Amino acid sequence: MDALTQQLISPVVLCFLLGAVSRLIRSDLALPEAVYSGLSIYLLFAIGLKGGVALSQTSFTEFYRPALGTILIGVVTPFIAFYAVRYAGKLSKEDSAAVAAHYGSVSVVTFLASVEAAKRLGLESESYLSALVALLEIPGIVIALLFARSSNKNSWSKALHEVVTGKSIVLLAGGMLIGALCGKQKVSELDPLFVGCFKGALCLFMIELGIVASKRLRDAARAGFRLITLGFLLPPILGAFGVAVGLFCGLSVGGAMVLGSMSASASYIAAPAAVRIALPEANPAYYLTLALGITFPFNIALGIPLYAKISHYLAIWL
Amino acid sequence: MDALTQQLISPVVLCFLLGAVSRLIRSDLALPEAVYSGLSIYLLFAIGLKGGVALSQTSFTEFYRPALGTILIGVVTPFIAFYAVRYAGKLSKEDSAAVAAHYGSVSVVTFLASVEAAKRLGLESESYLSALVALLEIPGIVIALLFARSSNKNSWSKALHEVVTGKSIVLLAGGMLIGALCGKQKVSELDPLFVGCFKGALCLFMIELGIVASKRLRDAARAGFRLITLGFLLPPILGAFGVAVGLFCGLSVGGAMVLGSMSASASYIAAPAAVRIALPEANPAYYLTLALGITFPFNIALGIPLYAKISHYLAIWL
Amino acid sequence: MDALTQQLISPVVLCFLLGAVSRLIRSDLALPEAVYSGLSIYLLFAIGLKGGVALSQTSFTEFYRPALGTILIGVVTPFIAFYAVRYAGKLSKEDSAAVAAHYGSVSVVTFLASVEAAKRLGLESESYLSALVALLEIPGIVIALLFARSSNKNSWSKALHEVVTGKSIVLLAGGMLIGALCGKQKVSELDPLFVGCFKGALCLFMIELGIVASKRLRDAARAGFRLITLGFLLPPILGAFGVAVGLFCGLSVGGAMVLGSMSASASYIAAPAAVRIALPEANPAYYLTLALGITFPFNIALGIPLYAKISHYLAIWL
Amino acid sequence: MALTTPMKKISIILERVLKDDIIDLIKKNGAKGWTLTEVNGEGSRGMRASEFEGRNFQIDTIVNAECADRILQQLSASYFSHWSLVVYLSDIQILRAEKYQ
Amino acid sequence: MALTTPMKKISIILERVLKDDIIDLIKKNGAKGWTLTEVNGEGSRGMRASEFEGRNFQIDTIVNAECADRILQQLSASYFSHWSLVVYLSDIQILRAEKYQ
Amino acid sequence: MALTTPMKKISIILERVLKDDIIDLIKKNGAKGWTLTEVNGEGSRGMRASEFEGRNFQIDTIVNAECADRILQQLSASYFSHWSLVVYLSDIQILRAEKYQ
Ligand SMILES: Nc1ncnc2c1ncn2[C@@H]1O[C@H](COP(=O)(O)O)[C@@H](O)[C@H]1O
Ligand SMILES: Nc1ncnc2c1ncn2[C@@H]1O[C@H](COP(=O)(O)O)[C@@H](O)[C@H]1O
Ligand SMILES: Nc1ncnc2c1ncn2[C@@H]1O[C@H](COP(=O)(O)O)[C@@H](O)[C@H]1O
Ligand code: NA
Ligand code: NA
Ligand code: NA
Repeated sequence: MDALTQQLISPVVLCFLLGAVSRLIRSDLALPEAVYSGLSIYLLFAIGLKGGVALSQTSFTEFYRPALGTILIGVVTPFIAFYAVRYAGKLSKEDSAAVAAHYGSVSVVTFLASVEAAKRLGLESESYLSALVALLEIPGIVIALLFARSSNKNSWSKALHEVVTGKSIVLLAGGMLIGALCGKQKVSELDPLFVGCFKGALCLFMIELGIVASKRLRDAARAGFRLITLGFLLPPILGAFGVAVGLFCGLSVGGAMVLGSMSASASYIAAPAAVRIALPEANPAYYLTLALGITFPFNIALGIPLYAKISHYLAIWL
Repeated sequence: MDALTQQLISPVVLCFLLGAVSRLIRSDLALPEAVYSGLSIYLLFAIGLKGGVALSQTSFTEFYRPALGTILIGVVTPFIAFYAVRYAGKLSKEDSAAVAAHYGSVSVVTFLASVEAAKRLGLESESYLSALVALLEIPGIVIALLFARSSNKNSWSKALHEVVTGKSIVLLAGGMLIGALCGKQKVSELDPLFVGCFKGALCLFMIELGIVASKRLRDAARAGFRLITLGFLLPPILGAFGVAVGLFCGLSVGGAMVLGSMSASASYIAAPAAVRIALPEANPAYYLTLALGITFPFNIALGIPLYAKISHYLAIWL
Repeated sequence: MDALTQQLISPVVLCFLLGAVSRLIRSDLALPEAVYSGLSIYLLFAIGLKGGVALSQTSFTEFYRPALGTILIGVVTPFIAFYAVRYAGKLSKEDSAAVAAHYGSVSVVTFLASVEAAKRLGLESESYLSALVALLEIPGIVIALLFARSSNKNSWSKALHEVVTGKSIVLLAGGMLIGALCGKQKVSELDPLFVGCFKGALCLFMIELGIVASKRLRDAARAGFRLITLGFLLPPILGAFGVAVGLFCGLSVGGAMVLGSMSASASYIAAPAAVRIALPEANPAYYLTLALGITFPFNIALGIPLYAKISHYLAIWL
Repeated sequence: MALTTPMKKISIILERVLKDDIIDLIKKNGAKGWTLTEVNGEGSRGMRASEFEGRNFQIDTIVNAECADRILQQLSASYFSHWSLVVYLSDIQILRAEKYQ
Repeated sequence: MALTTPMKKISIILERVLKDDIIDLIKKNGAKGWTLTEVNGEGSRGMRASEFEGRNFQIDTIVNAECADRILQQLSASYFSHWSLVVYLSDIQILRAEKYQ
Repeated sequence: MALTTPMKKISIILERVLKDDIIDLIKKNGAKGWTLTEVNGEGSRGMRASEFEGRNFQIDTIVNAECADRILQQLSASYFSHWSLVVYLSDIQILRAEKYQ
């Protein structure tokens, strides 16, 4: 399975592994909080910029169908996740809603890894896809929170505020606007930092994610066998759904593979903060372990090449 | 007014806006303190290096007149600012001196934005101008503090020490020396970081400045109407003076525009610390609001294209 | 002595000086802790990557002799250092072991400065040398700690764990593995950050090292005259030994010069933490002042050109 | 002797997301100021939502005894069912006590 | 009045390298949690090994009186010969005291 | 029982620019050490000069009662007219008290 080894032997994945292993051997390696947070600002803004420039070169007719498809994913996937976790996983309403909010949203790093993988496999993916990341960040979280609509309206509106004004949305959307307004030429002055250094910065970020995911994985036992199984089953289901939607909306094979990865991924930047506010009763041990400890590494290592295969076969079939 | 839209639709200005807006909608976006401070070290050192390399390629006869002009600006502008704020603004002697120290000094970011703008307008500006930034940092603060010469000699000498050994002067001057000693060729090994990535880094820095300025702007009400008006009137006056001095000293149209922007700008790195030590009675609400909440955004958005126009017309006229 | 001025008038050395001077004039200049630590992660990982790529292009027959030579250095130099400090320096057994652990290990920044210097002198150095840095980090510390084998087995095994899983080894070895597995082509995507920006980042790091070394130097008085003299004498001795070993193992003149610099240098990242754990009775005033206050600046300014000369003459002679 | 007045210091260890709310609460109940420190920690819950997002906060506020009591009661009423705040009081002696009441 | 219980707060200022050990020690002796702050400082030794590696830590742990005594004794026995820990006790009044014993 | 001695802890919240001066002052008046934490905060002044430059500092110093009194008096005399320091005392029980006097 060439796609798989191609995927596994890449700097981004190996850096994730390095972080995970360094945690296992109890190394003191860790990015300082400030650097980690600075890197995440950089990555999000760079993605936004790139998406904005791409949008400024994309016609509306080309863009509106994938955009609608993305919103569809944002609406459907939290339903799938909620009912899977509630009935197959036997979690409480609050915990299920919390998990659904994470799967309804998108992991930016999984998106990036998927774009990388597509390129390595020789598949082109539409460059306006990063604009869809911002689009997919919000509806999933909102819908999921509706499942556990607490009587406490105040905390609910605060959670919404938290998502919409959270730094991930502000940077993605802000970067997109700046990219679209300035256009390719003006933005190209920023390329050495935001394009040239991007992959290297992603590698450093991955080391830290590996460390954090490895911490989470240790907690997996507490989450229970049913839940761990779900952490492995949900991504392929949501991913296949995303790929199908993508192909249906006219995306290329590579683009559908990336959209599938987005759909299959679970947010761990915007969602946790919003969930913590709106659903303080929900147990972080469930949603963080699933999103960060299981689904994220699964997607990075196995999921992405799988969605590539699915996209490949579905594209022939459709 | 083409210069104006050119100026407004640029990544640097839009990033400032992004920061300001994100603050208005109460987003949690903020650069970590350490990253912000690291970026400022990077920017100051990069400017110094560039200035030093330029100096090593500039003859003394070319340089000494603009240098003298810069010192003249450093001496005259704190007087203008002091009397304007003392009599038109009706502030106390201490508060007026504090404000004058800020306007007498220079905002490094305004300088950079102006160099950018000049380039975008197709105007060349002399590359040794960054050497003048270091030159303009000190005299303005010193003279302004003289206005409120406190009986407390000790705190005064400490304030002077604070300016001269403050990180902005050390990095600018140190970078300049290193650039001048090593020369273009040796320094070029550092170009990918200090030249290539410069504009992108400036954009990230601008986001944070937008956030901070927007906080300050909220305090503007407290500063009172008279003072806010002065915050808008001082920059054009000081700017026009700076442009005139620049042209007189033989700078190009672009160079005079940049020198005008430097003259019109108010420091918010070196000055506040020195003022806090030498004039603890002065109210930060006045000087920080003026410098950072009003004059800085004014210059970035409207001032710089204005000084370009002024430089253009004066150059014909002179 | 052309090698010497070449060495002194280089951005890396001048940045070190800038830091040292800024400390002397009591400037508030300092890299934030997080940025300093982030930079060290970046540098170590970049060195590892580079070494890994080089290894993937080096045959075993070419590599095994310099590798054995490096291990030899790792075994012999702590002995020299220990007996020198114990009998000529008259320190206690614990203090001598602590100092020996530092000289037995390697200063990554000295290594980098030496590679730079070799390039500037027109000498090629083998690119797999960075792989040797990781190799030299461990044995020296281990052997040195054996000198003061404390009854406390527990703390000893912890110290070993600290060295082997310390972030410097993890990043160097991890980077190396990733570089070797991915190979030149895949890693080249990371080059703008890890190769292009490397020298600039090293300069910023050097400013901070200058600050820290200058602090240490103030403590030198306390360390006493005998010890300071040793701080100047040990590097040339260990350096000459390293150069000889390098030439013997078939390294080029430049490569032997770099290996000599590694041998002459004293670690201040991995060693201090391990020593603090295994030998809490040892006085940091001795080992840190020697390693960071004396030997490091000596090597950067004078040692490296000296090892170049030695390598030059020995190569003819051998 | 320097003139000090006995006051109470309330220390609250909280998750990042609660910061604005808790500050509102203490100010509404009469606190004239507060000091915030970034901390890490471990307690009854092994895992914290905010761990990934960064550290927790400790907020110290210096108030008089009645005000302290009011704040403690409010905190118990509003947060103790869902959140596991750590809240404790210490006795201190302060200079310029008029600033804090 | 809000229901508070008198407890002890132990504050320990330590070098970075001791962190895991000290946390082990306090947990083994009955502490149910701890809060860690990064600090700088100066004391009897002018120079610290950890200075270059970053800051020191202050660990606060809230325990009852017996537990406090146990921890203090253990710390004295294990660390005071080689390390110069700073260790002190304060009296506090805590809400929800059952969490801490 | 572990042997503790009653001492005073002085806590001072100050602006960045005052750091060196205040440390000088406490050392001149007999403090043998200090611990510094970076903090944020809000008080009587809405706005701080140092906000843009970074956080404030809290300095804790452990001293005996007379020394505490001296430091408090000095601080009041030198800084309270122009600066709005926050200064307070707590009672603590320390191990190895001889280190601090
Ligand atoms: N016994 C304790 N002593 C000191 N700090 C504690 C204690 N228990 C909890 N904490 C702090 O409060 C935070 C939340 O605790 P918990 O809600 O019990 O998980 C922890 O992360 C610690 O910082
Ligand atoms: N008298 C004191 N007051 C407050 N903190 C102290 C005191 N003495 C020592 N410390 C703290 O304890 C650390 C270690 O002190 P030492 O072991 O005496 O060098 C210092 O860096 C300070 O943070
Ligand atoms: N009542 C209070 N409780 C705790 N900290 C305070 C209080 N008042 C002031 N502070 C701290 O002291 C700093 C300066 O206060 P002020 O000078 O009153 O603005 C604030 O930023 C807070 O960190
Ligand atoms: Na998803
Ligand atoms: Na000015
Ligand atoms: Na060595």
